[in-house]
Amino acid sequence: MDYSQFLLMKQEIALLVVFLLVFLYDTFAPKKALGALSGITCALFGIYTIAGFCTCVTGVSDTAFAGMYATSPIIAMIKNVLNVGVLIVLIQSVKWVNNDSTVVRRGEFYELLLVTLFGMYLMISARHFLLFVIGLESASLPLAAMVAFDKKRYESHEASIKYILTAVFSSAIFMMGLSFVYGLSGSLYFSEIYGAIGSVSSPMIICALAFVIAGVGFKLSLVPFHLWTADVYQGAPTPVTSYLSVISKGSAAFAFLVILVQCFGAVYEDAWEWMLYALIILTITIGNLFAIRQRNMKRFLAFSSVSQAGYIMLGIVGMNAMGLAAMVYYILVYVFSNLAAFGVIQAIENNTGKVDMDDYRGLSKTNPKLSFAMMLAMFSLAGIPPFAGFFSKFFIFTAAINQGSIAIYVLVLIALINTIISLYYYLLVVKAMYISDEPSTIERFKSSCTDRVGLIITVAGIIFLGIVSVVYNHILTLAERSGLF
Amino acid sequence: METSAILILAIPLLMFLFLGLAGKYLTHKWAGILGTMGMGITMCLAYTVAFEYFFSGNQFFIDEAGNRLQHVVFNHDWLNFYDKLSIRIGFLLDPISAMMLVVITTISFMVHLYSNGYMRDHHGVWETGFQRFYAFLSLFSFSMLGLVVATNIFQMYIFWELVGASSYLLIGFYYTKHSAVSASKKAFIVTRFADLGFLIGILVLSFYVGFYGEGNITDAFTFTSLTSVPVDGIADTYHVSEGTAQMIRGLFENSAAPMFMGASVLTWALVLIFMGGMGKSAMMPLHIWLPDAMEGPTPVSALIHAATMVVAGVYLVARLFPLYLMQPTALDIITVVGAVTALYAAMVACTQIDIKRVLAFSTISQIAFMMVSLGVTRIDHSTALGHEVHEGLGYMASMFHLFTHAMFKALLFLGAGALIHAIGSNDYTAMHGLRKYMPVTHLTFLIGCLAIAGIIPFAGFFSKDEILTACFGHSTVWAIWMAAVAGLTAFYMFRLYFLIFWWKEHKVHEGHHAPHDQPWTMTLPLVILAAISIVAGFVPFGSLVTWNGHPITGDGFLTNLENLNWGVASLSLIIAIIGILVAMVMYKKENAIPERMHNALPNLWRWCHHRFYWDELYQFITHRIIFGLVCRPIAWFDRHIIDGTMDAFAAVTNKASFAIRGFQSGNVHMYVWIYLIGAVLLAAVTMICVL
Amino acid sequence: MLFDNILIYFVLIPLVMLGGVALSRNIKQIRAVAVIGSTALIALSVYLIYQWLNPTPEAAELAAAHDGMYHYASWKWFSAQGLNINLTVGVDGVSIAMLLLSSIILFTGSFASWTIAQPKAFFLWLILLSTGVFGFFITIDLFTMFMFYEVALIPMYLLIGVWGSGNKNYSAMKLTLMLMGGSAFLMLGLIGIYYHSSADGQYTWNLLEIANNNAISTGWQYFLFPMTFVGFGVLGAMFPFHTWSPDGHASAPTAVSMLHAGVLMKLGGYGCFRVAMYLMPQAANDLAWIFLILTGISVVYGAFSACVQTDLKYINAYSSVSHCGLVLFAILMINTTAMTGAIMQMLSHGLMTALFFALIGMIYGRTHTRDITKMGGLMKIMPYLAVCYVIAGMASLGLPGLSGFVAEMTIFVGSFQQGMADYLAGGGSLRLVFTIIACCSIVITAVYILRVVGKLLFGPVQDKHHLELTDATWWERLSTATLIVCVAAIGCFPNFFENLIRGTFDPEIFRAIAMNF
Amino acid sequence: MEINALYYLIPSLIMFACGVYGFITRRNMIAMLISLELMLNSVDMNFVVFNRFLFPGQMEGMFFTLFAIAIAAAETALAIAIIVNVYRANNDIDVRDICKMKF
Repeated sequence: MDYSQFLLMKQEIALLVVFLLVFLYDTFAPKKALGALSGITCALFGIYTIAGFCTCVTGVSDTAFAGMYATSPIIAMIKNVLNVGVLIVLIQSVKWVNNDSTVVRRGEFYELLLVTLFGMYLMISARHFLLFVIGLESASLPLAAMVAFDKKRYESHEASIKYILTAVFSSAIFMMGLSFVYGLSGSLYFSEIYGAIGSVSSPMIICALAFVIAGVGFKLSLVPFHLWTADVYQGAPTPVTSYLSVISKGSAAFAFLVILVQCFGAVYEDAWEWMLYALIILTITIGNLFAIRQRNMKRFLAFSSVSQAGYIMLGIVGMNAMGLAAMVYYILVYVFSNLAAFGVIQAIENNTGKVDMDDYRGLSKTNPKLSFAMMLAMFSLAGIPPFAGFFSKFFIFTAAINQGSIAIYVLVLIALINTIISLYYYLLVVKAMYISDEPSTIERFKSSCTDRVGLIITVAGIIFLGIVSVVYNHILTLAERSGLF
Repeated sequence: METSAILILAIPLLMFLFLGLAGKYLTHKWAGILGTMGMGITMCLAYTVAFEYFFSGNQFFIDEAGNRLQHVVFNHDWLNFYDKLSIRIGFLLDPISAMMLVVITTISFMVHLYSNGYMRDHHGVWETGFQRFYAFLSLFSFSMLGLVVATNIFQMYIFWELVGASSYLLIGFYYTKHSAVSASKKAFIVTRFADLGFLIGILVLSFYVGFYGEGNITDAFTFTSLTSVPVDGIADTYHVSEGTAQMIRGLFENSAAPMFMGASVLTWALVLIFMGGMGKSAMMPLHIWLPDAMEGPTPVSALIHAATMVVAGVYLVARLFPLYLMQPTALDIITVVGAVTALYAAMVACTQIDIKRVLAFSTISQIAFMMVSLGVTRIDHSTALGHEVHEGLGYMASMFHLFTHAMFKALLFLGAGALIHAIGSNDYTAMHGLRKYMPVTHLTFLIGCLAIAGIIPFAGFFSKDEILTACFGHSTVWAIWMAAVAGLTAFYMFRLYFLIFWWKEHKVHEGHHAPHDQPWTMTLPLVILAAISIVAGFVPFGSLVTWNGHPITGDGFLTNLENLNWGVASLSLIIAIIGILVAMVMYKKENAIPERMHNALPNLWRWCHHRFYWDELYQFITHRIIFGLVCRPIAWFDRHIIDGTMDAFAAVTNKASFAIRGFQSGNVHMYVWIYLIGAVLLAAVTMICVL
Repeated sequence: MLFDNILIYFVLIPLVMLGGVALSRNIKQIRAVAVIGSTALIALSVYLIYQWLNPTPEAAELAAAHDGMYHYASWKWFSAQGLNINLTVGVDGVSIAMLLLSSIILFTGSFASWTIAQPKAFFLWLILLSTGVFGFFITIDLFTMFMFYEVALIPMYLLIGVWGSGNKNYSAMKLTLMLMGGSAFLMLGLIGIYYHSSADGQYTWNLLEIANNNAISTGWQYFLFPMTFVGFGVLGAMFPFHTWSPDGHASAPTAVSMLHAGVLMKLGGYGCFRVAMYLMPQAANDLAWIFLILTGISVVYGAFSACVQTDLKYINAYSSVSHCGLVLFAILMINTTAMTGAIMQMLSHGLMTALFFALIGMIYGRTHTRDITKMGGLMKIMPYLAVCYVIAGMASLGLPGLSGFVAEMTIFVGSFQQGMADYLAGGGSLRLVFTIIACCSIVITAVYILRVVGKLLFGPVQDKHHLELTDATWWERLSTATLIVCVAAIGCFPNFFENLIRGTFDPEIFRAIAMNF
Repeated sequence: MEINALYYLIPSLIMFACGVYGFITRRNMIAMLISLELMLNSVDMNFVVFNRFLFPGQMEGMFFTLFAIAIAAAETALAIAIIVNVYRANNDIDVRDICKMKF
């Protein structure tokens, strides 16, 4: 066989190299040198991320291993986006991972994290369901371990058991769907499935489709497959929560698009268009309705991320490059905004152990910088100009309406009305920090330098990603050349 | 000419700005002097202009046939609505505006002079806000002058509003008094309501003139063209473009406009415009503000609410008279309103106690005279008691009465002011028998009363006589009616006179110094005005002020006497004298007749005394109906229904969020159930929909 | 090149001001920055007017090439094949008038908030808000317009929430959510317009191109016009979407009320005219009746409910509802005169209401109550403020010589012409009837204005403690005097402004009117 | 008699149903894991049967099954580990007792 095709997998290979280096250092480095582990990991991964950006501009689009694996500039791009997110997560997690309870296991944390990332790569690049399932599982199983990382906190265990049980259940359902697909088409290659099922839908196809959507929707936490989200986000250690909320969601969203377009694109009108509409409306609305009441910041962001997933899905309905670009851009912006929020939450949690919205009252008096970052994050998530969130929301709506039917106008209108609800609960945080007059329960503290670096990166992203149009334009050009549609 | 015209408007305005802004840096004395001097100069300018207009014989003002012409001194665009229609601010000189210039400036100057004395108490302490007072007086004079020289109806409306505002400010001069504040508010709002009619009338008029007129509407909309003489057989003496004249004529005569509720829309327009006049001139049922307006300082009442502003309504009708002439229905309405108001006001005046109220109601009644006499004017040959009536006599009579009435009513008010200033009360029960103490005031007041009662040879006699003649010329019924009102006028004025100066001896209370005549600043105006109201009757109005500039009498000094219609004159004289005699019998000496009188007809007396409960009616309408049944419900609706709906959205969202929280039960079984049901439903529903 | 275009400085100067405020150390420097910046903005807009009145040949040429938009310029922002978003700027008479208004109000507003608490944050948000406002008025590109529109909205939340008074949390949240709800509809409308902006698939956000392509089919206009009109109408306080305004104004700090009522509410009217009516004349013509009814209602409705309020700010909020209703009402007449009047009304109402709110803020700062039943006889205590209040009131009830009269007269004449024309052409009497109903508002306005003046300024002093209160300070005098001078200027020399504005409405660029005449 | 695919598919479906039923009804987490195994195995059976009967020419289904078995094993191992953790935390493994976080 032609080994040159491994070159197409250079990102995966590079990631594996990083993983191995971290693993080896963690295993064989002398005790006193281990303190540098976090720094080394961040540095290695940072180098890798930057390198990835350098290469993906001239990225090729080709398939490897008899078409099981595909890569293209836009795929390289989404992987890079994930890398950026992971890098920020790594930086933000340094303080937490080095505290007494977890310091001995920090190596495992990094390794598990990198492995899950590798799984996500496979999910994104897979063009064959076997590869996809392997990616899916290796992206979700280690996460269960990471969720359970806080031995001391009971919530951590509860979250992880809930996560593992529901995850395995959903993957069982998913594979059931796959077996139907296989029975119908006799192949697990996306392209061959596309050809085999043709453009007329049958109960079997719809059943298979529903199960597949349920399986991926679980990762994306689309309503009604989202119920694990809140508990797991709340229970998991905050860095893991932020990782779950942005990275795995982002990768799943992209993979979802690929599956829907590549295998089931032909049965768009008479199978999954309406499923998708229903899911989007449900997701956005239910997510918002739950988010209104939340007092625990992590749980609150969990539900907000549920509704955000709904907005991300809007990028799919167009089934065109514009939608793809809007989606990738949305994910990018979402990574920055959400990680900014989580960065503030972590900083506060690490220093005071408080994660309740009521504890944030009057924060602007004691910690103006943190509350400013938090406010920007909230505004960006709510889609307020001139922050990046506004642009991503506007673009994704525009891309969705590009599809042109009356139904899509109604759908977007509902989504837009939901933005008001979301604005309400995002403003609740701002209100708690800026407007309420009670003296703050959080005294002034100095956040660690890694936290600050992370926040600076994310805030810079929030401010500049939108106004600097190069980013979107670049993504769009890549999406045009993606060859997915 | 043009410069003096501009100055006539500019000086009062500048005086207002100066006194208003810099007033508090001036001493009271100098503020007064400045204001008075300013007004004096304006008066001189106005006299020169009027004199030039009437007597110079310049071909701008009078043509070789001896007809007086309308002359636009200047006319500048102020606001372009669109290319065809714009508001212009200008200076129109014609008989009535020239006459009004004289009236306004004279009275205004008198009042300025008078106020120097009136606005301080016996110890010479100035009223607070003395400068403000003069500023407002100047503002008023400016607005009133601007109103009378208006070249088009828009300009008239603008200054109409300004006049109302300055009247508001002056009535509310004593702004710490509740009564004054509410009176000023009432005055403004009632007139504003009338102006609504005026505005709509203007809108209709402007639309039609524009709709049927070709070319620039603005030209067609100046008074010169609007009032271009419509009636055939009489030369169009105003020299406007024949086309425009024809257009307007055609528009109004064979009313091309659609009908609305039985009358041509143009009739409606004219009636609505007259409604504006009713508001300013306090015709029934919009008269209620004028009596309350007496809360203002007395000089103000003399200037605004007796002589000048209140006749603006009459002036407005006279201004547009040729249009009204083409819509007899409108004229009839004016007649009826005027006649009813005249009688009503006279009856009420007989029973008032506050001397300023009496004067106020007599003002209403007198203005009603003018209205009636405009209303009965027709261009046809008619006779009164066998004698020939000149064409358009009523118009002339009305203007004549406006002139004379301004003089003697101002005189009466200033006299009343002198009394009030001396006594410190508006109430004649506090006065009685003042003739010894205040001889000058007494004499001048008497002259005023004689004038208004219409005793030859005082001013009122001639004008009122002309009016009655005109009435006879139109319809005997109205003539008798108005004659009766004239009798009432004589009666109530002399009732007032006797009650103030006779009835019983004035007793000076301990500690009070005896009342006495005023400083020259106050007596001088009285004397001058008295003199005017003696001689004003001999002004040959017939040759100066007529509806189409075409003189109807000679211009000799005795021409009014010569042209008297002795039948009518004697009738009115007799009635007047009867009225005076009755008053004398009842009120000269203290006696019980009045008592018996209103025991005899208690209801009539009570109704008159309470002004037929008009105020109560208005109170009910505004507070109970407008506020109670409109405003409050709307406010409630806004707070509870509209706002409630908005809040309801939020509440519903919150409720929903609580209602569905059960799904997030934290129980894995539940989660899996929902997951499964979701997946199955997704499949099932899609199958049902698609297949 | 970006900086060659003068209009960009309307956004740059506020941004520089933001930087300056952020860097300044004490309140003195902050004030200095605010005053200098806003003065610069006024100077800039005056210069624009000058250029507009006597343009250089090439400027006129450029304008002629772009439907009379002066200083037209367009810079590519987001990639052409996908979204084709440009930053396109250009001004005509209306925008220039609005720019002048905004800069004046920013100027006076910064004086009115001379001694505000936490000045740094306050001015940061205030200037950010005005950045949005200026940006909105200079751009003629749907996307950037919308962006600046929302930039102008959000700071309200914090400005009211932090510096407000009374039930501020509720009001701030309500105001923000309602306005954002409006902009949700608006966003859908704008995107819809984008996708029907041209027949050949080369979609564009550029107002002028959309107008010239004239490709929006009538059916889509019927759907998109209400979306955009309501979206902007919410900010224009159109009945029944006005209820954010009373609470919002009542809770907002002085300068914010000034800017909000004076400028922000104008964004609504301006947007209705510039986007909804200009791009979808057909629908504007056919659907006008619905909104005529709504706006006609809000004219009298606002006035009536102002009659019985006792809180000064509520009174002015409702009167704003009435006056802004008149603006939208006149715009819907689709008649040059009426629309000119509408813009005049925007100017006049902006200045007048700013004056009102400034005065109310100053009075409140002294008496610590806004309840007119608890105050009285202020004319004796603080004559300057009282006189200013009377002048503002007179302007608001349309006294000739002040701005209100000019605007209302123009509106009434224009709409009556239109109404009668419709009626005689058999087009139904709706316009006519509602014009007359709107005319009635001049009486009601007089009622509530005089009620306030009588209760608040005249009469005996209610509260003995008020007797030792002081009159206006120099900065208060400056800010109010500026506004009064502007009000009087418009009232005395209306032709200048009318000509400035009417230049916009020649049928070529305003096809809706062309359709009506 | 001729044994066709249905004879295998129906039992596997029943197995799947049993798995789902067990997963939803049993409170003991170990039991739940067992039912999960049932579900996964039925999936495997499906693949094998489809491969064997419908597309005998190729091995895709078989391979998938192998991988699926491996994955199932991994899942079980991980799940058991976590269950042990939970058991340490609150001395039982009743799934209904682990709902501290809700709403």
